[in-house]
Amino acid sequence: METLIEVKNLEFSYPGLPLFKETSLEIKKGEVFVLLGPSGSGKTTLAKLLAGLIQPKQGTVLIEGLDIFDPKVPPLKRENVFKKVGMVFQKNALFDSLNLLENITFPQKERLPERSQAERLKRAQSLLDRVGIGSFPTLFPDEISGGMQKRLGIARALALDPEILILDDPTAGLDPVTSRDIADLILELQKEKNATAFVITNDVSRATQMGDRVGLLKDESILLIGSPEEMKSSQNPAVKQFVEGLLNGPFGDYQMEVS
Amino acid sequence: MEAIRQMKETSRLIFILYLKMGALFFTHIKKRRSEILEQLAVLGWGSLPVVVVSTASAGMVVCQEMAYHMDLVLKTVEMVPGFSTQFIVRELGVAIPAFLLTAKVGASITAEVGTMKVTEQLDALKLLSVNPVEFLTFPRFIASILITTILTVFSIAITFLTGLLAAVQGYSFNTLQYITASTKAIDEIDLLSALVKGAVFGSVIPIVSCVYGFRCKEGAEGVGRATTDSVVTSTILIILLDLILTAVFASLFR
Amino acid sequence: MITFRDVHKAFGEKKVLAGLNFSVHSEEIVFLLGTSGTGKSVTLKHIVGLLRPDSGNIQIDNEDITGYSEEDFALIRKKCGYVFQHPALFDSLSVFENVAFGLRAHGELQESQIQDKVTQSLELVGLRGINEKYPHELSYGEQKRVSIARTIAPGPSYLLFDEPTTGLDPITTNAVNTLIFKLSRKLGVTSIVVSHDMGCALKIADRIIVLEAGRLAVDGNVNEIWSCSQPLVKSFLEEVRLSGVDIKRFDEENPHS
Amino acid sequence: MILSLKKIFESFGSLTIFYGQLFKSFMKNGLPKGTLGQVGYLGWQSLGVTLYAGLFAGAILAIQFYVMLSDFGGEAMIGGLNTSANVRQVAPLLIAFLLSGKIGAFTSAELGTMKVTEQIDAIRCLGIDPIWHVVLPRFLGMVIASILLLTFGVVMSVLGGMIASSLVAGINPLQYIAFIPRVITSESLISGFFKSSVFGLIIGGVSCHQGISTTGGARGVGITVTRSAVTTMLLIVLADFLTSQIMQTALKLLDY
Repeated sequence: METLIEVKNLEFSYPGLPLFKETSLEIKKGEVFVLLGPSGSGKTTLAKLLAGLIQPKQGTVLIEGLDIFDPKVPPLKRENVFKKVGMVFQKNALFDSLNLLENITFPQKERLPERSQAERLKRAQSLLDRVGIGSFPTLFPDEISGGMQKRLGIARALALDPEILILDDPTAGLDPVTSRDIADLILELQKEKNATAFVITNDVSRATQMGDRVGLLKDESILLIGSPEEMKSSQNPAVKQFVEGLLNGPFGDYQMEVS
Repeated sequence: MEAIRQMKETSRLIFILYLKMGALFFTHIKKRRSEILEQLAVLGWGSLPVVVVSTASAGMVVCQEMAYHMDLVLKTVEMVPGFSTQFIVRELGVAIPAFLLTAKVGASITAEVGTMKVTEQLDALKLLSVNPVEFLTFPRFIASILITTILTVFSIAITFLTGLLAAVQGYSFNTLQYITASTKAIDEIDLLSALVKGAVFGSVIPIVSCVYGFRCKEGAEGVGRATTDSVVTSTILIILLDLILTAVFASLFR
Repeated sequence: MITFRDVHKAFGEKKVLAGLNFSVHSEEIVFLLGTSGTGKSVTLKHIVGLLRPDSGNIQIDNEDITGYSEEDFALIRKKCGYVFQHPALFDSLSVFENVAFGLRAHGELQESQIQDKVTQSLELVGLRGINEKYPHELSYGEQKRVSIARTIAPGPSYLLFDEPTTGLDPITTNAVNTLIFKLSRKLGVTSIVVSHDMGCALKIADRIIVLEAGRLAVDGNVNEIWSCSQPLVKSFLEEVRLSGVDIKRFDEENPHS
Repeated sequence: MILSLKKIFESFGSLTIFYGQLFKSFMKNGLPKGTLGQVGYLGWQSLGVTLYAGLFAGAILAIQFYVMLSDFGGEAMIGGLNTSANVRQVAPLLIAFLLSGKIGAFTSAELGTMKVTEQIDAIRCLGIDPIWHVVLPRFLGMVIASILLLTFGVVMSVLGGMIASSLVAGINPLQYIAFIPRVITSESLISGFFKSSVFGLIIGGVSCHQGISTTGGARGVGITVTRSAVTTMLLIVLADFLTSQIMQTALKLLDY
């Protein structure tokens, strides 16, 4: 299978907080790669680096072979690559002044000006129906529940028929039953479109459910684990500590004496 | 030291945004027409009642105060119409709406943009290759200039009328006599100064508000802090510009 | 003992509690489980009077608190410590002052007594030597522990936890869960934990109450839950299976604590 | 239209009730501990901008007066007129606008953040009355700090007028000062102080009330701060009008 996203020797830090050092990763076309990691380890930052929203200090990110941070690449070429990237944000990032339908027509209006408004509306309604919130298209994002907001975020990410999905903690804060439904929906859609997905989470159950391949963010780089089954049987102390929630291990000592 | 560094950074960003607005004016005014119209409606319609109510009462107060002082110093209120109108056109009719708009328009822009920042909506825009400066700042910039100028004219008219009312009621002026004295007291340059001041103040508000909105820090605390700082900075800048413009018009044209 | 009898609560059109009945006995650790929007947190807020029921009644230690005024609730709130989902620390106060806040405000204690109590509470949650730090200098896990210390400092006999592990990674989840268990046993308090993490519940709960649509759906001990066939419970258990972790009871792991 | 009028009446009603609540809490429990700290904190952080605003207000007004009076050779009167107009009207109004952002909106944001991050609920859960412990010190702090700052600002406006009139109009500072006592009456001072107190009460009350009624996350706090600043400024302009009428009537009755 061909490599779709390639991260090479990435280095990034916030003042006083090094996040990545010589981090490399390859994601193949059509696979679902799940990245696990404790909070504050830089998962969201990595997602935003892949989406070209922030600049790395060093290293390259290639999407379909194009170096997205190369200043010599003409902006139009870069924009065309990002047309193929859909992102679901941790905090949903829904446009709160637009209703459900407009949230999905907006990206089309900006990126596909040649498409007629009627077509955009048709597409938006069918996407809303597809994710199961099509019956109230004129409500606003803050009038629907957290689970529905997630669904809207997914529908918006699909508005431009992306080939790559970046999902930043798509089930954060949701209860397990809703989480599982959302994850199932994402998998279904990903299979339908034969898209490639990069999923970030700290929920081991979601990694098991969704991942073709699982990685763990540890020591400023990505520890590749393999399939979910390999994750569960892994003897690597860091993997073991994270998956089982052990209070001692490479991630530090969480043990406390109640004295 | 930190405060000075912050101030430098803020003024740098304000300057850059002004330059960008200038460039966008020539390239994007057509493309963003629908956003500009929308902002005109949102910002203008929302601010109208506040400006009307406040300038109406300010007009009366200014007339009464002028009368008090004329009576005190000159022992006559004969000069009240001319002086009141001069003061209204040159200063009050412009300053009162500008200050109210720093709160009404400025704070709401910062709150909106800041919320978009902390809820990652700005990232979502960037991923769609939509430039937030072009999409958010530019329409608000154009709309705010237009609105502030229009509201300035409005507020001068209202202040003048309520001042007239107070003078006729309280100091038994004849309406016609008041209007004649007023028109004699002001000239085109006064009106020009009012419009220029209005437009300048109107341009400051969205620029400062967006600078603070874009730099907003995480969470509810960040949005609250950014909004407060933006109102204060706009107010300070407007006072400074008011002094400069007042001095310029006073020395250039007299 | 806390008892809810036929409690109803609606926000506008939306009915959240629709005739809720349950009781919690002293020195128990009880988990309230359910999906979002079924009124778990709302239930917890009724106990300390942050919300008032539309109908029905609530008893704490055989006292009917349903008609209590805001002032009457001051006493109830001293007895029931509430740990919020997010730490809700006072940003402008140091760790020490955060924990001392509740003790100082009542003005009943000497400064030296306050010192002792604060130090004791911080040690109970495993924090030492961070008295002078400010909330923004702490990790999320530490903030959470400070907020627990602030809650236990006045010496409550009930601890109410609102979604203590939602959104946390597995290691921090386990650490917080462990802390809830050890504290409850050590202090001999009654703990009510609102959560949707069945794994945590199975590890430390004495009893698990599952809410569905604002009513009690299932009420049982851990063994009863394992063998329960109610659809929602099964769905929650499936989640535990997916996580692939063996559930070991804490009391068996640490028989002496 | 009718709906929004109803809303205005409702929020005015709840603001009045809020003032009542604060008063009751004060009468019952006395002065809260943190009050002085708040006066110092708010006063100190706003001192710079207040002095600046006062200085500039005085200068702007002096130039305006100069332009008006120079037409018929009345420059000598600038000092007195400028000072009087500033004390009675312009400086308090302008500085109150600035303070409604600087300390009013600031406190709204602070209380609003405490509300949406559940800190206020946490205080209630510790069995502590948030009105007396958290809101009242901020309210009193704002009222006292505003009055003090307004007084400083007014003094600065006199100075600003003096500097501007000497630079722009070439008026000797001594001549400027000499005319002041002829125009400033005790009535003006009382009027200015009365105004400042009313402005302080508005800034304190509105911002605390808005802050404590915040709902809904970061967006909610943004809305609160905007509302607080707009409401404060609007009420200040209206109060300016009303206090002017009240002072006039009162002084007429007292036969000044």
